[in-house]
Amino acid sequence: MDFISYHMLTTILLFPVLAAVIILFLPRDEIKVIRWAAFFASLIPFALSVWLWLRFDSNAAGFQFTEQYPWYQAINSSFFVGVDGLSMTMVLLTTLLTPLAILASFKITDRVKAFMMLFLMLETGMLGVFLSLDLLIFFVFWEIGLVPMYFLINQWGSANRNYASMKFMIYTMAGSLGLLLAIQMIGVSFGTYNLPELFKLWPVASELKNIPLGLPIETVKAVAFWAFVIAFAIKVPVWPFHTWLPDAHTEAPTAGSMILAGVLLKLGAYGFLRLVLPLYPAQAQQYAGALAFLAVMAIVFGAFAAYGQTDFKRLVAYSSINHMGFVLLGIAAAARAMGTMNATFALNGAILQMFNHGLSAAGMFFLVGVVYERTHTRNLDELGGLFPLAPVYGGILIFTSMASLGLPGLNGFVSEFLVVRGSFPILTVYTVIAMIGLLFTGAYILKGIKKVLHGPLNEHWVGHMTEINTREIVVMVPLMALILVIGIWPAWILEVINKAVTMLF
Amino acid sequence: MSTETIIWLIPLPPLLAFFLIVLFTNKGKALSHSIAIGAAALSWLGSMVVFFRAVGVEHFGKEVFQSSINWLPTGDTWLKIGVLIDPLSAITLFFVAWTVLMIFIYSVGYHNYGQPKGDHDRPGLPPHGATTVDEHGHKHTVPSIEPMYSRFFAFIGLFAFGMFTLVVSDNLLTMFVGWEIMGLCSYLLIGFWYGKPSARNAAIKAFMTTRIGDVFMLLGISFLYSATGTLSYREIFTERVLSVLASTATPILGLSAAGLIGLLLFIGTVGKSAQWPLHVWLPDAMEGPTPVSAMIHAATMVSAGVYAVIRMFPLITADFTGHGLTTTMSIIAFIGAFTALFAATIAVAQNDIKRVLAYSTISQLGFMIAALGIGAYVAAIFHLVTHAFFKALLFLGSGSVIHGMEHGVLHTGDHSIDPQNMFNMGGLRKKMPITFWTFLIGGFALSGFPVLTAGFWSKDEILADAFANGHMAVFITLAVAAFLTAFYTMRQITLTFLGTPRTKSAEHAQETPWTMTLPLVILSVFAIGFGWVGIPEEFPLLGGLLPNWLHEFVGGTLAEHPEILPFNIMPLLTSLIVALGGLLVGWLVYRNVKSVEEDKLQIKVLMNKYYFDEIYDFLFVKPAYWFAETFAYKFLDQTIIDGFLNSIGGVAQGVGRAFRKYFDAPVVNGFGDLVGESAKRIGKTMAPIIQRGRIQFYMLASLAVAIIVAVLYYFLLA
Amino acid sequence: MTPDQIIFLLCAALIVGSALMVVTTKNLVHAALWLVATLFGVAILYGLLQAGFLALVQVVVYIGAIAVLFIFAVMLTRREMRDKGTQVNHNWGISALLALLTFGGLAFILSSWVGFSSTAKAIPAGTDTLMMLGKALVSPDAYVLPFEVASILLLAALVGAVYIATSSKE
Amino acid sequence: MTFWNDPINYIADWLRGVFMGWGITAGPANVITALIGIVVIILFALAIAIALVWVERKVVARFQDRLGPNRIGPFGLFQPFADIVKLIIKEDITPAGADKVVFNMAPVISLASVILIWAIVPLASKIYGADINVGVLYLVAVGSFGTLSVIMAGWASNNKYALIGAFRMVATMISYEIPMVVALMIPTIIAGTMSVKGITQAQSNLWFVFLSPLGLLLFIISAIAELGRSPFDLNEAESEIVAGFHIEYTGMKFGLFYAGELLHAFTFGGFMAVLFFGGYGGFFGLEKLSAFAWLSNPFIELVVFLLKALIGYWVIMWVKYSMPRIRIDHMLTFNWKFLTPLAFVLLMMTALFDKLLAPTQFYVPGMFLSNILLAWIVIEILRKYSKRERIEQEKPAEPVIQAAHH
Amino acid sequence: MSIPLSWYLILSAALFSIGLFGVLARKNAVAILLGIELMLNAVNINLVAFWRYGSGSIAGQVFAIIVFAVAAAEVAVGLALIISVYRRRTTVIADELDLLKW
Repeated sequence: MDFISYHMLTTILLFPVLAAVIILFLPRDEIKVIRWAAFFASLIPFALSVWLWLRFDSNAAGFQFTEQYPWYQAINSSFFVGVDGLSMTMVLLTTLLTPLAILASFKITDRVKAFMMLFLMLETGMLGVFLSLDLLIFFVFWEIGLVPMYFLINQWGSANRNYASMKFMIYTMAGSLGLLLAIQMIGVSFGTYNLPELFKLWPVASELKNIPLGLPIETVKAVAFWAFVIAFAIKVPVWPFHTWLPDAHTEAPTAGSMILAGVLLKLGAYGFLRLVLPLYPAQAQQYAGALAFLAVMAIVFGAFAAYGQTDFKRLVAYSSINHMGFVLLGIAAAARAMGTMNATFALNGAILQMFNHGLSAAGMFFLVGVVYERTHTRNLDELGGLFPLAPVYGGILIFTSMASLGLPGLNGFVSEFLVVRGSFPILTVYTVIAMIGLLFTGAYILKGIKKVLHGPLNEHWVGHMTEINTREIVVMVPLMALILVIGIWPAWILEVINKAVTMLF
Repeated sequence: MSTETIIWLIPLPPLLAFFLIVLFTNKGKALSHSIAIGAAALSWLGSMVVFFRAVGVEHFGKEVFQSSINWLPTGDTWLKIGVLIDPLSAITLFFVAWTVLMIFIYSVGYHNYGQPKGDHDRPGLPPHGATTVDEHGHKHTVPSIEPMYSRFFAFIGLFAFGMFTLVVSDNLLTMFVGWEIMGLCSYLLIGFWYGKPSARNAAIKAFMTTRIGDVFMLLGISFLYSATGTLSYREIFTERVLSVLASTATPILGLSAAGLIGLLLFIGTVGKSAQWPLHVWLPDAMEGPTPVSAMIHAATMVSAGVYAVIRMFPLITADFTGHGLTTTMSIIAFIGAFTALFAATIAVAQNDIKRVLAYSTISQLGFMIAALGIGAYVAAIFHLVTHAFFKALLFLGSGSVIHGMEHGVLHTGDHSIDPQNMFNMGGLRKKMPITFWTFLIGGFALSGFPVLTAGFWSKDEILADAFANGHMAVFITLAVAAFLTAFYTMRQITLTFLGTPRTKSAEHAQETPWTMTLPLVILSVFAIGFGWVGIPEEFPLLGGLLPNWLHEFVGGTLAEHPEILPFNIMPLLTSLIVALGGLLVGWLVYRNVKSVEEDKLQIKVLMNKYYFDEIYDFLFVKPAYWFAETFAYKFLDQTIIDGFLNSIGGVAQGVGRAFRKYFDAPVVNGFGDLVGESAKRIGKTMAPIIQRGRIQFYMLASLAVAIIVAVLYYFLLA
Repeated sequence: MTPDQIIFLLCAALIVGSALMVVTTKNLVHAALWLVATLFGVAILYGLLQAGFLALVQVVVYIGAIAVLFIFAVMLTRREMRDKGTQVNHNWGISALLALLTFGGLAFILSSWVGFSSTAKAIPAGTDTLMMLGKALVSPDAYVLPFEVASILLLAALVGAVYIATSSKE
Repeated sequence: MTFWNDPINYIADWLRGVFMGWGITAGPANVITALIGIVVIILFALAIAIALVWVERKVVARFQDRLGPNRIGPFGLFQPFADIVKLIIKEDITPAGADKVVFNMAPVISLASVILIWAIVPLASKIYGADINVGVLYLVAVGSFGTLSVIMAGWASNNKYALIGAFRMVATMISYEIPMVVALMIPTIIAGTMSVKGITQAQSNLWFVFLSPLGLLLFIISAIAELGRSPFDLNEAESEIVAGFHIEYTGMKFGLFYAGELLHAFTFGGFMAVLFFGGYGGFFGLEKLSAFAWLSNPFIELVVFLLKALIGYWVIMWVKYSMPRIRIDHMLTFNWKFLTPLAFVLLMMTALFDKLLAPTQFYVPGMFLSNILLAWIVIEILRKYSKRERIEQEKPAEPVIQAAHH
Repeated sequence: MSIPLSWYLILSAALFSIGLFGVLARKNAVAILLGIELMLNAVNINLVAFWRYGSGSIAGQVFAIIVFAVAAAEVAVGLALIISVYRRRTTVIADELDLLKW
């Protein structure tokens, strides 16, 4: 135990891979064993991170549970991990969603072993991004997370999966290209990749020791800033870079979409919060308007596009764009007025929104998957009238939809309210426009419910659309519980976030 | 138990009931409705205790019941939420508790508790009736029990929770929470029979229309929060804060911050209380079961809209100097008055018994809004309360009528008869006496039948206020509206109850069970009696018989007590004339109308509600959908952005191909192949000599090499 | 010429002689037997070196195992035993040469090493080498890991052997 | 140091004195003395072997309700000598086509493998050949010579029966060596030494049989298997392969095998005593009392040891003559699927309890009870297993399928 | 101890070379195994000798033991291979097993 408690983060981080390796040696045909093994294996990091959460001291400034090991000394890059309030929430989210996603994919019978292994590796990749305090490590994990997702979509996806996976891959790669360059530039200029140090050095650096091409510092910073921003913007995704998302989400297997929407999108937003804001306060402030514009575009067009869908899953996918838009809006607002009360509001809202969207989007995708498994169609016009066939499912669907609609009393509202509250005084006009998006959020959510559940009993699905089963309910229960709890009593999580925000920015 | 604790507890029982029914008891019908009603009764008890304790306190407006807790950490401060009972919320609590409880009880009967299961009823559709065989072997078709009985009680439980939350909360945020939860419930309940396309469309319409308002309200809240740093009423409605708000200017319409916030919040109300131009959802909402219409769309939720404005009254009037309405106020007043008249005119031409009431609701709410617009605070509250009672009464009455008619329809088996169409009724007076008398009371209260009914006093006070402060436009508009109100009310009563049955179904209509009639009776008591608590002092004869308790009590909410109006005969006469006149005309016209054809008021434009639905559909809904599907998705995403990307991909591929064709294939591969080929050839020649597959030979060779190397190494080193 | 040296020379002779027989004798079974003799001689050497434990292990492992080897030899090599032809392949000459070279090289290199003709000091009384060995084998800061690995190796070899030997059935 | 309390050294010194008297230097003198000692021990062992011939035949007769040898000498005591004479005067045949050298070497090695054991048998606290610190291992090591001799004999006699017998014998010995070694490890763990003398002394207060009855059981079973005696006497199953590996041997060569077997059995009896019954000592601490000091006299101890050994030997005989022969595959299955796992479990358990309880007063009861518990569990498992077997046997259609997936 | 280390070393060298010859020159696969055994023993002699003549460390014996283990494993697997080869090709002559030929 002592070892564990001293190497908590590395344990959480590497346990999934370990488990994957173990699973590698399980017989291929023992599907049940593999499933359960994967499930329990993914439960352990969750248990650990809960333990971590309880041990986490939200009042202490800086990073906690840090561990640093030499990794690539030639360029002063070390394996440096640690958590603060920001990453803590994300870690909790990740480790919570992974077991649920694995449980959700018990229906999969095709190459279960590979599937589960990829999944566990994916978890490590994501956790690594959240935990790492070293730019190079950050990038490494950033890319690691990519590969399993690609295969998950490409191998277990539905009809159009090749296109989708390729799009996803190329898009993100394109983004991370700039990211890598920018990181290298910083590394070269400062001779370290250690984030806490860079936080101190980089923003105030008036001149660089060895500037590439002898550019003026401002240009360098601006370039690096945009490189970061585009990389993360693609991942979030922000409006003009978003088109990979509907395809990827739609084609990915249910569990894949859950993780994709639940965690992977957060990587981008996390990048903004962890790297862009602390490293480029000046540039961020300068270009906050642009960011806000993109965010609003994401919100509005996301909502509209979602409303225009006839494919249930695509609808939910677009809803993700819409919701993540609010995150970016909050970030932009904060960037514009760093350090003010309003900025704190906005950032609280943004981070909480990340967490909430993780819950509700994962839930929505899972529910879509439930219908799809039974009816083998996602076409809203073919569905409908399922409520009498599956009342419990209907109830759950409405509940989750309302959460993502931002109904007060459920989690979505709290974060959206905070974001709006925070950004209204700073970026009034954008916020007001964003309200259109909020309005149409309602529109597409209700459309979804109407087209799936409501309407006269649909004889065609009698016998196909069976009631949601216990396993699936088990998947939903934790999500719903959290949704409700955060909606009614957000203080427990928001306090950590708030402390982190006030100390970080 | 301390009053604060009780206040905290008031909203909880219905919520508990909701979860209990949804999670556990949704199979047991009796259990479910007992839980729900029990919960409602508990809340009612709590509310009564709180109300009477409040009444007991001297100068209650000054020291109120309130307590609050930290909810959201915001930077280094906290956003507090809590409960507050001041005179306004106390009296609101009073009527809410009563109506809610009554309607809960009423629902039991309305959903045919105790009746057999339907022959081919489906969840999601209204019950179609069940065939039973009596002891003589005769087949009877009787109403069948609602398939989703428990679910209904769960929903109204949740609704009650929302309403109570809204009333007891001491800040805008939790008020908004309750507000939205009610919105959800109204959505769920309007769409209760989701099987009917009309119902599900109505549900979405209701939700979306109100949401338009809500979005603005959210903006208003954020604005207020960022401007004042708090959302609690008591902290906002202080001289300092209000003056600050009133003095800060905003770019929009030259409004002050207070005015703008007030306006934004008011738009929320416009949505919720179905004021013009967002009124379109309320009539369609009648698709829901009648208790729902009664509770949500007459007594409580729509009133909540008005309640919100009354709440915000100090803010709205922050920069109101006493003479000359502020922009905000005049907008409010205009919308209110216009809605009142506008809705009344439509109501005149409706044949569906519930739609008439729906429009009358809209118009009555307009009265209140208008009253607020002109600063008639107490009058607004007064009308709010009385209206809640008699409109609930009317709706329940209509529900009872419909129920009776349905019985008739089932009995005759002639399903072409629409049990809600007033022209299929007539002469129900004898068939269902209790319903008749209670409905009569409600109707008279609505039309402001002088002296006796509550409606008279409240409406009269509004008119008096408008007159006294010289808002003639408002005064006249409202007067006309009042006349129309009386007229269509009488039209309704006449067509429904008086005369002779026009259809077989009407002949076989039947009085409803006690669970439905009892609430009618109780509510009718309030419909009459509640007026007497607010009789102005200077009123001739009656004035002073009873102290104007209402004015005293409610007035206390405001910082300085609104002054008592000097008595004036004009408005009194007006209201007498319009009320009695309207009733008389209505009776004369419809006394012996046999069928729709003979109704002269079947004017197309009125029947089609001035084509508002069509206009909106054309102006907003269709474009929005087009924008969403065609522009935002198909054009922008799929054509522009993806097109751009794919073109990049294409270019990249082209470059790649060219590169392969002209460089890789000839040069690189050529060289590679050369190497490979030569190696292969050498191998071919050497293989038979060396590679004979004899392991020992290999070992031998390697050993030999090793030795040679060793020797060389040794001697080179030495 | 102490008794030790006599014994040493005797079993050196035994070892080398029987080893030569092992690689030269035609009859495979005899070869195995000669191997036993060789190993026995080696065991005696261990005894001389005061490594009694090893000596016994040598006997157990090898002579026990050789018995099995024996059986295989018998079972598999009937045909080779029938034809009394040569038992060495045709490039045995080179092999012999190389073997000699190896020996010469080893001897040469060894002889040029300083500690070549060092003599052993008596083991101090009261030191229980067996105990030391046992502790060394299982103490974490000594050789527990190689020891465990070796055991794994044995297990693997066992499983592998069984698998290979039975795979061609059914 | 008198003859009575330390006979061996007494004589050795005397001898050395004599040789010195003849003018031989110290070194060679020692060597010669040692050689004489060896010869003495060998002769002693052989003498015992001769005695055993009589004992065996007598006891068997009693088992089989006969009188047994009773003509020559009192109670037929001189029967063995008659046998020897008979064996010597028989013709000494070496079959054609046999590998002469190997053929003749086999019986010698066979007997040698047994006599070598006697180098470490602690006849008494002061009477023993050598006390090497790996005695137990030595037992095993020398045992493998036996294996060797058998296979040599079997192969060299150029006779298929012989070869088959040899194969069987080797299979038995190799496989039963494992539980054997484990069974030997148990006293080693408890006593903390591999020297047989040390183990004997460790039991001066309490015999190990009370600490590990199961260990004793294991040892007996595997010992019998090593001996290749009934019920494990597949190697010389008269009914199938006439006489197994020594089918071709006549006269004294056969005699050597025979003597070897008898002596081996007796030796194992002796080791049974040494490892589990306190060897020459183990008077439960009586000898510490001055009144019983005489118990620790070498000659008393010698007698005690021989008696215990005889009892062990008798047990082995008892088993041999009351059990039928079992099939070879059953035998191997029994070893690999039952005995070996059990042995390892027992070994781990013993080691564990030894570590945990060693100093405490729960040590003895703990060990004993754990053994009993294990035994009980094993019996339960066996019962379940055999029940299932029986049910499957009773099912008519089953066997085919059984065969299918076996 | 009056025996110089050199004796042991030379002896083991000789044994090693002999084994090497066996490995290289013997036809029969089993015989090759025998040769390997010889070489391993030569190694072991060295190890033990060095232990005895070296300073206190027990490593020599430990290595020797590990070599035993390796030898046992090697014999087991080797024989198993020979068996299966014999099953398929009914020969254990190394030179006849030349499937690796070009």
